[in-house]
Amino acid sequence: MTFNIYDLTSFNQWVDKTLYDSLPAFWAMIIEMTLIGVAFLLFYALIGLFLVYAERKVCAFIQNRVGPNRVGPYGIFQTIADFIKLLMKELIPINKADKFLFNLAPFIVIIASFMAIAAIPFGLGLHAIDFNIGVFYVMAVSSLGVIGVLLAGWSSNNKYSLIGAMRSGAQIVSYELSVGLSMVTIVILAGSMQLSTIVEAQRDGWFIFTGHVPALIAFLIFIIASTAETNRGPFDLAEAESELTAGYHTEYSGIKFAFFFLAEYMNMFIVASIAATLFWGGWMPLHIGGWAGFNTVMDYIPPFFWYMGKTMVVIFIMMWFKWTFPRLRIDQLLKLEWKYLLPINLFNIILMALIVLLGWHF
Amino acid sequence: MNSESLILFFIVASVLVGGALIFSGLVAPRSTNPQKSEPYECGIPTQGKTWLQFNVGYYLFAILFLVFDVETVFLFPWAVIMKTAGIAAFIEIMIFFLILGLGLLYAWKKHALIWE
Amino acid sequence: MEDLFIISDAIQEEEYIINMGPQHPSTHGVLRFKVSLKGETVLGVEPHCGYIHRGIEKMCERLTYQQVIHLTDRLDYLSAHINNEAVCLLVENALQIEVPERVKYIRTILSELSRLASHQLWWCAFGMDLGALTTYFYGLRDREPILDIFEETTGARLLQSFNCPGGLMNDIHPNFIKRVKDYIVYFRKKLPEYDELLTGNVILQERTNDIGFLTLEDAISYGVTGPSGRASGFACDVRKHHPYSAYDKVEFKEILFDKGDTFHRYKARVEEMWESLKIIEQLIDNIPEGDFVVKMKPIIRLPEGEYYQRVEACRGEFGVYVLSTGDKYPYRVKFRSPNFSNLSAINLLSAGHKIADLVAISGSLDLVIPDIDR
Amino acid sequence: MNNEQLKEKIRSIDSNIEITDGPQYVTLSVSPADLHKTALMLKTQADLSFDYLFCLTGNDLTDACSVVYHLESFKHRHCIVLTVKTANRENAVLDSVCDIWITADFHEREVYDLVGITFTNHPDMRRIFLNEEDWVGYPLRKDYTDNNIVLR
Amino acid sequence: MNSIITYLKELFGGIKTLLKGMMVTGYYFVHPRSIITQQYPENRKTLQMFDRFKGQVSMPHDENNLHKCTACNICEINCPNGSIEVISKQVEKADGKTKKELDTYIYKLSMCTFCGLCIKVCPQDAIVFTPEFEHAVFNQDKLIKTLNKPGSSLKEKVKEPINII
Repeated sequence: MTFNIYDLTSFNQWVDKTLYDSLPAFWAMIIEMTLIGVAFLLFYALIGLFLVYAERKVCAFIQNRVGPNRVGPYGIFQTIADFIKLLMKELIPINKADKFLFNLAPFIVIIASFMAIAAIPFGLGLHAIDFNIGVFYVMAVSSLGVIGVLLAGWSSNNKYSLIGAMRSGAQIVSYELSVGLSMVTIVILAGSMQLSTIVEAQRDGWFIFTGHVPALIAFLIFIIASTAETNRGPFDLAEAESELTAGYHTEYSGIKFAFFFLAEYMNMFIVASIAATLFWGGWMPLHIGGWAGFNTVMDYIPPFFWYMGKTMVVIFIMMWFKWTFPRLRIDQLLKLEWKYLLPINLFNIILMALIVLLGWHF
Repeated sequence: MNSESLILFFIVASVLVGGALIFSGLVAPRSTNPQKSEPYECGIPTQGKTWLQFNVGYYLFAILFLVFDVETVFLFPWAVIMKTAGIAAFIEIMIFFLILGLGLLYAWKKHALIWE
Repeated sequence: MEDLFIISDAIQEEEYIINMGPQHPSTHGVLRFKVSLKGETVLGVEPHCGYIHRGIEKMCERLTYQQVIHLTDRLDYLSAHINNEAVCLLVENALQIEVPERVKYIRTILSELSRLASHQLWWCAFGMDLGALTTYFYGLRDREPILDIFEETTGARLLQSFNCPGGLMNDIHPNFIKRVKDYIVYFRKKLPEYDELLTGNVILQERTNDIGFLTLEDAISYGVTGPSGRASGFACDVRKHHPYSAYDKVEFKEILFDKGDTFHRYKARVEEMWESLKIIEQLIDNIPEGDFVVKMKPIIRLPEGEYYQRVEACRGEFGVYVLSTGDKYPYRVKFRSPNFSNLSAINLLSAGHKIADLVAISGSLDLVIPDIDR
Repeated sequence: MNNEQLKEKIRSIDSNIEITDGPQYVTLSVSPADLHKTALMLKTQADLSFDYLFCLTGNDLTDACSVVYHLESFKHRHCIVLTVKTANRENAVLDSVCDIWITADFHEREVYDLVGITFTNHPDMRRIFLNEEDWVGYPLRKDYTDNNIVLR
Repeated sequence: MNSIITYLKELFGGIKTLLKGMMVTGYYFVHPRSIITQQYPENRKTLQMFDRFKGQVSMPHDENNLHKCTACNICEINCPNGSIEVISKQVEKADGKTKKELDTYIYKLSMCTFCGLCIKVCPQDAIVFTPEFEHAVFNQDKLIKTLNKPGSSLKEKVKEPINII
């Protein structure tokens, strides 16, 4: 196997070692933590701002429009301007709203998405925490966000919000299953639940290629289910602006609304990066068996770019969904899950297990 | 990094939200108006109680979800050792699947999968 | 144990009342639906209208017949030209004036163009009601050239006021025929896209099929006309059954379905766009030469009596009733607006469906609120 | 059926109905007491079957109020106009026809709202456009005055 | 068995229709030339309105500051909204006759519905529609316009007003 030129493990270890050598253990830990915290915070904010901009541009091009083009060249500072505007806007208190839960909801959605990011391997050795049950952890944390949505809708003292929250509840209990089961399919193939090991297992070929049809089906199901889990169109029933005006965040204003908005995009980023990690080999470059020269060239592209590129492709597909399809109705949403995705998923797992048992995978 | 450092992420996210809320509370204008803080209902004052009882349908789906989610939890350990455990574990999990599949079929036939 | 999955009515929920409108994205204007719900199921809908009632009928009593025309624009602003035409036809028929063939042809072409523009706007708004936001821009994109044609010839994009008793305010612009022909070629290419994007889409089919049934008897009894009525098999096309202007000279099909659900109301409008294209195609090459207006007396006085003129507006049958006492002002003017009757069926259509279906049903009825409130 | 045949047919059924020729349609005039009976006859008679009420207009004739019903038959494609004059103007009362043609439900509410004719047996006789609680008077009456009206 | 076939048929048929829709939007995404949006304030200089566009009523004056309005009031009578007010004055001519002449032609843009009746009935073609469309002002009073320019007077040799009432 080719030597990976962008291995960051030694760099991490070096930083760790220098800090602990030169400072007392407690302070070293504090500094290290702060560094990581600030780095992730910056990354989080940048990705959020970029995704909002990307969504606006993508939908504009799909709709024969130009999109934001006034603030900065091609409007790239538009989202920053929007963020500043939202920060300066008035926070309107709502009569008879449950104040505590109303304010708690944005915390929950942001914390859930921020904690999920911790486990994502951005490159070789470039991850905050490498759990041995990484898949499990991501599943658990990313579904926490919906508690925030439920709280937001429930505490707003608004009928539209409540209906939106109820829809969101029904949606999450259904689509959580499909996300989990399609992950099981990949875990069978990889034989591990550690995200870094799963990526490593795809060194010779991404699972979407080596896993035959079951991996492809699992990928499709994962994309559909995770789109639903992040409350994005065509599954955006919880906000459904033509029915419920703005659904669960109708009563949120200013920066509190901005957090829901940001969390939606970050959740999209998280599920897209999980999809890229599980199915498209994470930060692994594209290798084609036998083409040594091609493979070497591919290796020179840094893994972080590979990773981001794959994630962006998945995100683009999700945006493409949103700007093409009409919204489903709540009973159709559940019908899709329980009558289509779940049986297909169960069948798919058996198929994958058989393939692995018989050694048909590459 | 070890998994205890998850607390770090928790704290950083809380600081992000809390800090932004506090900052916004400082810089944002404030003007009170009795109509402004009314919940939005298309310009008409809300009639009756906002909080209502949940539909029974939610309860049914929650039960179904519980059944299948527990199943997923059972599936993960099997999935990890699938390659080493081999055919015996496969047959055992098939029986497990069969029972669950029958359960799903039963619910299907009983029209429990239709949202009311 | 048997009853585990049977949802019992033992827990009686309170009636949950939600106001949709007057400030709601899906009512397309200031209409208010008072919806009572059980869970997500609609038990009943009570429309409250009148938020933009301007008393146009009262205003007309103080205006001459020429001046009445510009107010009819403001009823159903998407079929402004057709509403104008109704008043003009009424005056012409009452005075027994034969307008030149050229006027008839131009009026018919402009009517069909407004029908196209209106149905395009309906199509994109309907997609938006269902959550497909992109349709809105595609519909508006295709509507833009029609508005340009209107602007070039009549001077206004929406409220044209182009008709006057005895003919038209102006002759057509020299570019008119070429532009219309170009547009037909353009739109024939774009119209199949509508089907690919929305009509065939499985989500739309699921959302609209078997939702909001309107039987033929109900359609007639409620007076639901236009494409909404024809989707139920109610052959109510005034163009066909009581032809006016040049409609007796063209061949077109009256789009009729017998199912009467939301999808067929959708389908009826999409099919009507094809028929409108056909009508325009038949007329555009044969506009006869002649005057664009008949010389009328400056002050029009209708003989004493009652007059009624019906035309096919974009949303159904539009009628003007005039009671004249021989004065230069009408004694009483009544506009029979299609949307008002169509709206009355909303409770029948949406009871028992979900909130999301209510949005789809009210979208498929294609309500224009100024026409309801008048 | 054309207008002549219609006239004959209606005469043969009820000779009391006053029939006049309008510019377009045959016009029947009935008394308020006969209104509902005649309307039901027009709808149910197999040869007439006027099942589509396409316009319902309330007029204020300064000495009385009148309501004009424009009817069409879906089956036979003929039209007819039915007019009825109330006995007095201030307290104008008529029978509702919304059990015959449901569309009359909304239209009669509109007439009640703007012209001030009360329809008996109507299930929901309320104002439809104007505010129920605080609107005084009926705008389409000729003697209606409003300080806010913009006179040309 | 049949139900399984219909189940699969529904599934794949559904996916096919969804892909068809995505093809349409995907086509426009990769064809940025199909963008139809106008960049409005930037294209002010090149923006060409149609000649017949009913922007606002105005009174053309020739190079000698002469207009054609005889103050016959026909437009004022025909306006359905009362947005035109013609104020005339009696002017003594050189030959001793007094003649009615236009003093101020007031046009209330805020009340105008652009029905075009004033222009159609004008016997002298003294007023026309011009295609200005940027009517936004900060004060409503600015929408009340005087159409005749200061110091303008009637062009000679115009047709005599026809009395139509």
